[in-house]
Formats: sequence, C-alpha cells, structure tokens
Amino acid sequence: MGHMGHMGHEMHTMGQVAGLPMAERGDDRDELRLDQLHVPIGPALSNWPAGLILRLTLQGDVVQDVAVDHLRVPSVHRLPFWDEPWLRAAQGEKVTRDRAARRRCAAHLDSAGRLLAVVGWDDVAARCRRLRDEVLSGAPREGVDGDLRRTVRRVGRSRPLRWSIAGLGELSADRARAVGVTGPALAADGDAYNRLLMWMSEVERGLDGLDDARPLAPDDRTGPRGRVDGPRPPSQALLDVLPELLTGAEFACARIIVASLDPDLDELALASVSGAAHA
Amino acid sequence: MLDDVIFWVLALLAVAGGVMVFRFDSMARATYALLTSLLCVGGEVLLLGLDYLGVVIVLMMTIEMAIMAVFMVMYMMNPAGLMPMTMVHNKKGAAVICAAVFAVLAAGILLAPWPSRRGKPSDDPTMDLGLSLMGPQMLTMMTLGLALFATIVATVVLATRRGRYDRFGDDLKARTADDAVRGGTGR
Amino acid sequence: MSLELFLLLAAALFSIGLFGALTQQSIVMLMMGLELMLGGIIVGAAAVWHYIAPAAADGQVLVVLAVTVMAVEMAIGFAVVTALFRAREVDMTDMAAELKE
Amino acid sequence: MPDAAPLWATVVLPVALAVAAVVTAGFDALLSGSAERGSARTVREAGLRAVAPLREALRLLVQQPRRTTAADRLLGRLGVVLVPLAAVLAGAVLPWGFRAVSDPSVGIVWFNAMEALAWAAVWLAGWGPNSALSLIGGYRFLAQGLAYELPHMFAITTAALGAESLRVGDVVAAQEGLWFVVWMPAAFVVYLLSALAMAFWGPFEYPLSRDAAGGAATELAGVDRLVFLGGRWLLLVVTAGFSVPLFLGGGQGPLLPGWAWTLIKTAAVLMLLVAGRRALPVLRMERYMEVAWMVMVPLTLLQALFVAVVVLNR
Repeated sequence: MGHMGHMGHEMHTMGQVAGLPMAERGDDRDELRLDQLHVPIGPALSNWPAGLILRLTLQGDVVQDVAVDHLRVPSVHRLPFWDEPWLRAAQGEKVTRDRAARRRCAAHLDSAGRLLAVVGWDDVAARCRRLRDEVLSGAPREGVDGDLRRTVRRVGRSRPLRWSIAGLGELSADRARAVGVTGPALAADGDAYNRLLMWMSEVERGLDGLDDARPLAPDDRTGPRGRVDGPRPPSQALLDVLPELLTGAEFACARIIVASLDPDLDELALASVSGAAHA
Repeated sequence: MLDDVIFWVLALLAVAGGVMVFRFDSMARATYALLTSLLCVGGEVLLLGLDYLGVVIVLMMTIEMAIMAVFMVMYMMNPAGLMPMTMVHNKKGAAVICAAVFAVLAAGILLAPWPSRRGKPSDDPTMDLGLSLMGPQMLTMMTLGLALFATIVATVVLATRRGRYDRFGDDLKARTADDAVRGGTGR
Repeated sequence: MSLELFLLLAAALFSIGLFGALTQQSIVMLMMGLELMLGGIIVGAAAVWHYIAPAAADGQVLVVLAVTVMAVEMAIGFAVVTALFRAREVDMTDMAAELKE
Repeated sequence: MPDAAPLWATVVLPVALAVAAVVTAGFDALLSGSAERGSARTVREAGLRAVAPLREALRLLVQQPRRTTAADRLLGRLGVVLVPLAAVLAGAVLPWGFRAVSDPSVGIVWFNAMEALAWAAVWLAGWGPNSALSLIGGYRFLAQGLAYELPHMFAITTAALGAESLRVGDVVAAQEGLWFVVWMPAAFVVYLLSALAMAFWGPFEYPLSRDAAGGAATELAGVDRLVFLGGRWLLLVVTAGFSVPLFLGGGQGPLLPGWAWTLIKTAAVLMLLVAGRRALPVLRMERYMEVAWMVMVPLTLLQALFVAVVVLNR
C-alpha cells in the first residue's frame, strides 16, 4: 500500500499538466520542503525597473533563489536619461548646475515615488510623481520649494513608514563598496528606509541648485545612482547586489528591496556609449 | 412547511457535500465541499432553534476550512487535482463497514421507542447554555478550556522548529530575536 | 421534520465521514472524514435537544463539546502533519506507519 | 425597543449600501485626485474626479473577461460573488436608526460569521485563476485574518458585554446616555482597524496590494472585477457602519430622527477612514501580526476585563 504513496511522489516530479510543469519540492528556509514555484517577475510591471527580469524560485511567498536578468538593452546612441547631464559634462559640453540638480531631484523623486507605491503609501507616492514632473518641466524654484519640503518632511516623519520598511535589504557601506556600489545606496549605509531618506535628503539639498546657471563643477560626475565615470555603470553594481539581498526575503519585501535600490536598466548601455565617446 | 423544505434542501446539500469531499481530485474543492456540508449542518442547527450554536458553527467552520485549505495545498501532492489520482486504501472493506454502520444506526433510529418531548425550550436557549456552562456544567467548561489551552501549547511545540534559545541565544540575553523575518514590535 | 429524519441525516454524515477516515491515505483527508463524523454528531445532539429535552441545556453542551473537539482535532492534526512533514516529508498514514520500522 | 422593519427594506438594503459605497469611493477618488494632480480648481473638475469610480465601473462592465490556463473557475467565481454577498448579509443586522432588516437575538455573532465569509472569498478568488501572484494575494488575506480576527472578536465581544446582550438592538439601547466609545476606547480603535482589515482596504490592502500587481484581484477583469472590488467597498461601508450601533450610540442623538443620526455617524466614520488612509502605508502582515498578537490581543482583553468588572458592579 505504501508503494502507492511513493509512486505519488514520483508522479509528482515528472508530470506536466495543461502544458505547465508540476511543481517540485526543494529545501527551504523553514525546513518544510514545500513545492517550488518558478516565477519570472518583470520585465513590464508597474513600479518596477523597466526591463528588469527576476527569475524567482518561490516557496510559499519566500524567495529561495533568484537569477537577475534583463531585456537586451538596445545600443542606440542616446544617453541614459537620468545620467544625461553628467555624461554630457564628461564629454566636455557645458551643463548648468540647474539642469543637473533638476535631473537629480527628479530621478530621486521618481525612485521614491516607485518605492512608496510598492510600500503602498499611494498618497505620497502620487505627490512625488507630480513633483517629479514639475521639477523636470522647469518650474521655478519658488513654485515647487514649499510643496517639496513638505513632502520630504512627511516622509521623514512618518513612523508607520519606518516601522514598515526598516530592516529590509540591509546593505552596509563596506559590502556596498566591495560590490562597487556608489552613490546614494553607498552613502545610506543601511536598509531600505535609510536609502529612502538618503534620496529625500539629496532632493532637499538639490533644491539649492535649482535655477543656478553656473556650469557643473568639473569633479561632479556622480549621477543619481552613482559615479558615471567608473568602469561599470552604477546600476550594474546595484543589479549585482540584488541576489544576496533578495534570497530569503518574502515576496513583498523583495519588491521593496528592489524598489529601494531602483536600478536603471538604461544605464547598462552606458558602457558602450561612454567607451565610444572616449575613443 | 417552509421548515420542511429548508430541512430537505440543507440535508441533501450536506450529504452531497460530504460525498463530494472524497470524490473531488482537487484539494481546494474537497475542502470547500466539506465547508458546504458543515455550513448546512450549521443551518440545520439553526432550524432546530439553536441560534447561537448554529451561527457559531458557521463562523468557526468557515475560518477553519479557509485555514485547512492552506494546509491542503501546502502538504498534499497535486493540490489542484489537475492530475487525477486516488490515494485510498481498502476501499471495499471500508464501504462494507460504513454501510453496515449506517444500517445499524438507521435501524436503531427507526426502531427505538424515542421518549416524547419533555418540557419546552425557553425563550432564550443561548442564556440557558450560558447558565448551564457557568453552573452545573462548569466542570465541562473548565475541561474544555484546559483542553484548548493544552492544544495551543502542543500545536506550537509540534509545529515549530525554533525555540526561544534559537531566537534569543543560549543565555536568552539577545536584545532582538534572531528570526528569518523581522516582526513588528521591534524586539 | 421529525427526530428520526434528523437522526438519519446525522447517521448518514457519520457514515460518510467514517468511510473517508477509513479509506483516505492522506492524514489531512483523514481529518476531513473525522470532521464530517463530528458534523453528524452535532446534528444528532441538536435534534435530541430539540425533540426530547429542550428544557435542559445538556444537548447544547454536547454540541459545544463536539465543536471544540473539531477545533482541537484540526489544530493537533495540522501540527502533527507539519512535524512529520518537517522530519520526513511524509503526509500519509501508511508512510507514517513505516517510520516505526 | 427596535421593531421589525417592513419587507421592502430587504430590497432597499443592497441599493442603499451600494449608494453609500459609490459615495465613499467618490470621496476617496477626490482625495486621490488632489494628490496626483493638485487640488481641483473648479467644482466641475472636482465633480469629474468624484465620478471616476463610476466611470471605471462602466468600463469594467464592457471589458472582456480574462481566461487563464488550468483555472478553477467554479471556485474563483464563488470567491468573487461571496464578497458582496457577505457584505449584504452582514448588513442585514445593521440598524438604520432603531430598525434593522432583521434583529436576531445573536445579531452580533451573525455579523461576525458573515464577515468571516470574506476569509473564504478572498482566498478562493486568489486560488481560482491559477496564477502565482493572485495566490500570494489569497494567502495574504488568511495571514491578515489570523492577525485581525482575534482582537476584532474581543472588541465586539466587549460591546456585547457592556450591553449584556448579543442583540444589536439591545446594544444600541444600552448606550442611551453614554456611548460605549467613551468607556471602551481601546475596543473602538481596534474595531476600526479590523474593520479596514476585513474589508482589505486602505492600509490593509495587503492581499490586493500593488507589489503583487493587485494580489488576489490580479487576474480578475470585467464584471468579475467589478463585483469583487465593488463588494469590497460594500464590505467597507458595512463594517464601518456597524461601528455606529456598537460604539457610537446607533441612532441616539438630540433633535434629529434616528436614521439621520445613523447616517451622519456612518458618514463621519467613513470619512475618518478614507482620510486616515492617506497617512498610512500598507501594513504588511509579517510586521502587523506581531503587533496584533503581542499588543492588541492583551489590550482588548484588558478592555473586556474592565467592562466586565464595571458591568458586575452596576
């Protein structure tokens, strides 16, 4: 009689149903050996880095394993939008501080809006997106200053938000440096909440640069996601650090961790573009 | 008249649901067939004038079956029943035993000289139940309470893999618990 | 409606549950059989309360007892399955019996 | 003492609930609109924003349903339909002023049993389409249920304890003079939180949250989606509305008739919830669970103990 049971387990490992493979068991965090589900997340999903594909191995909703993949980045000769001012400056063009500051503020507001939407704080997420559009469209500083500072303060003061995401995706500065992360994720030296606050403080600092017509300082080559003059585009390092942060996280936490790093897949084309520019 | 109709509908649904529990391949469907059956049991109890107990059965069974479905999907192979398979043993023998049991019970039910109704239900049977449980049946209530408490302890001990020494270190001095997922009270 | 009809329904549920409990290999399915049997007992107890001794609350107490037993049986059952599953990846009665060897 | 409502109330109830749901959704859309596009400049613009949920409902009516591979359509459908059904059945014991469609002697337990149907409903809706994200959403609701249900039960038990009755009408009558919210504040707050949780809305949107691309509702489209999400608004209205007879004195109040007070109080509670939602992110259950069991369960138990002592010494 017991053979029936064993047979059951074998059937379990080989079957195909309705064109879909049946789930198989595997070791997991809670030592329950539950069924494994292979779920690709991305490339197109709202509030998700466009083009990023994570091939997750889920047990329940715990991420057991993750492979980072992305759509092929077309090698068009168009600079990645969010890094454009710094790259142009590196190529010797004249770029005003106003332009760089606007781009940085908008990039961080964009990232923060995405993170807050994933966290489920729709109200502030919507405000961040609206402010991003206003900053990008060249609204004068007086027009956005008050609104922006109010939003930044609201994010910084929210205890529920801190309660909700503190401790997710802990990335120490040492580890970040070792992987080659630069920019706010390195400076934040901590979890998703620290990274969000770092974005917010950079937005607030960036306000001072608005409407500043002087040219960009020659040593300022740090875009919103890190140094653009390094050997690799900054988002590549963020992608490299993803697997170690995501493994063992629950699905919701995994989404928050990805959003708190917010890699920009456009940047991956950067290596070839900047290489060509130098040549 | 209306009561008769309700009785028959609920009774047939209950039996049909009970049979379907063991005929569905899909674990989810089997669980919800059982829920249907037990909800009908709750309905019959309501029909008998036990409002409180009937509604409590509906409440408890809904929650219980919802949780049961998770365990079914978690532990059973082939939870969606997409691959028909049977996992039974000794079907014939069991069928004979059960038919015999039913026959004996039915014979007993139909042949027994049931006593006639003594007294009539009070206006508020729920109050009766409460007074009884807190009075003459206090011992039952206390036993039930203890049994439930023992169950809570036993299930946690059985199901968990990690005790407080795993969470707070050998000397229990760790300030925050070493858990795979951080909780909400900041401990 | 009569006492006999209710009791027959109770007997039917009890027998179906018994069949399930005897035949099913999976522990979880076996528990469903037990639940059905307890469902039968509930109907029987409520019917006896209504048709024989509605003045006393004993029939109701029996229903409370059955409902509690259902909850306890369910909780213990799932805990045992989890423990077995964690130890040996076993979820069937026959395989659990083999563990003795 | 409440008297039985006429038969037509049975028909009016779902309609009234639906109207309340549409108004609430409109108010929510208005607030969302001002966050997304700045505050409305004209009344017309505000009105357009407020009818956005209705437009969305019409769009869903004509949208094609979505099919998924190896779906369990029977159970999925059942889950979708159960949500509004549970809401309306729970609403049957909701007194308008001093009358409810039905006022059974165990009305409070009935209410609780009907909203427990939502447990089954959301899980079924998540299970049905055979999609990983929607199943994750379905499971999340069970976790959420385990977190909110116990404190919730203790909270409503406290109100019943204060009135020494499980009949909703008696609970309202017991609040003549002093509303329960005054001496059961902890139970009231816990009730409001669990009302949001059982309507899986706002900060408790976790089962349908955006990070799982809509969770249990991911694969729902067309009429299914309308029924499911509309049912969720109904559930919110009913659960928020039930806090009025439980803690806010039901139809009691000076000058105005009972139904008007019920309406005003319900609207106030709903407005508080809709506006309060804007201050909170979604509460994830791995965090909330611990708070619910370590803080809210003891808190509600202490509250119940306090009320029990008061009742005994009365």
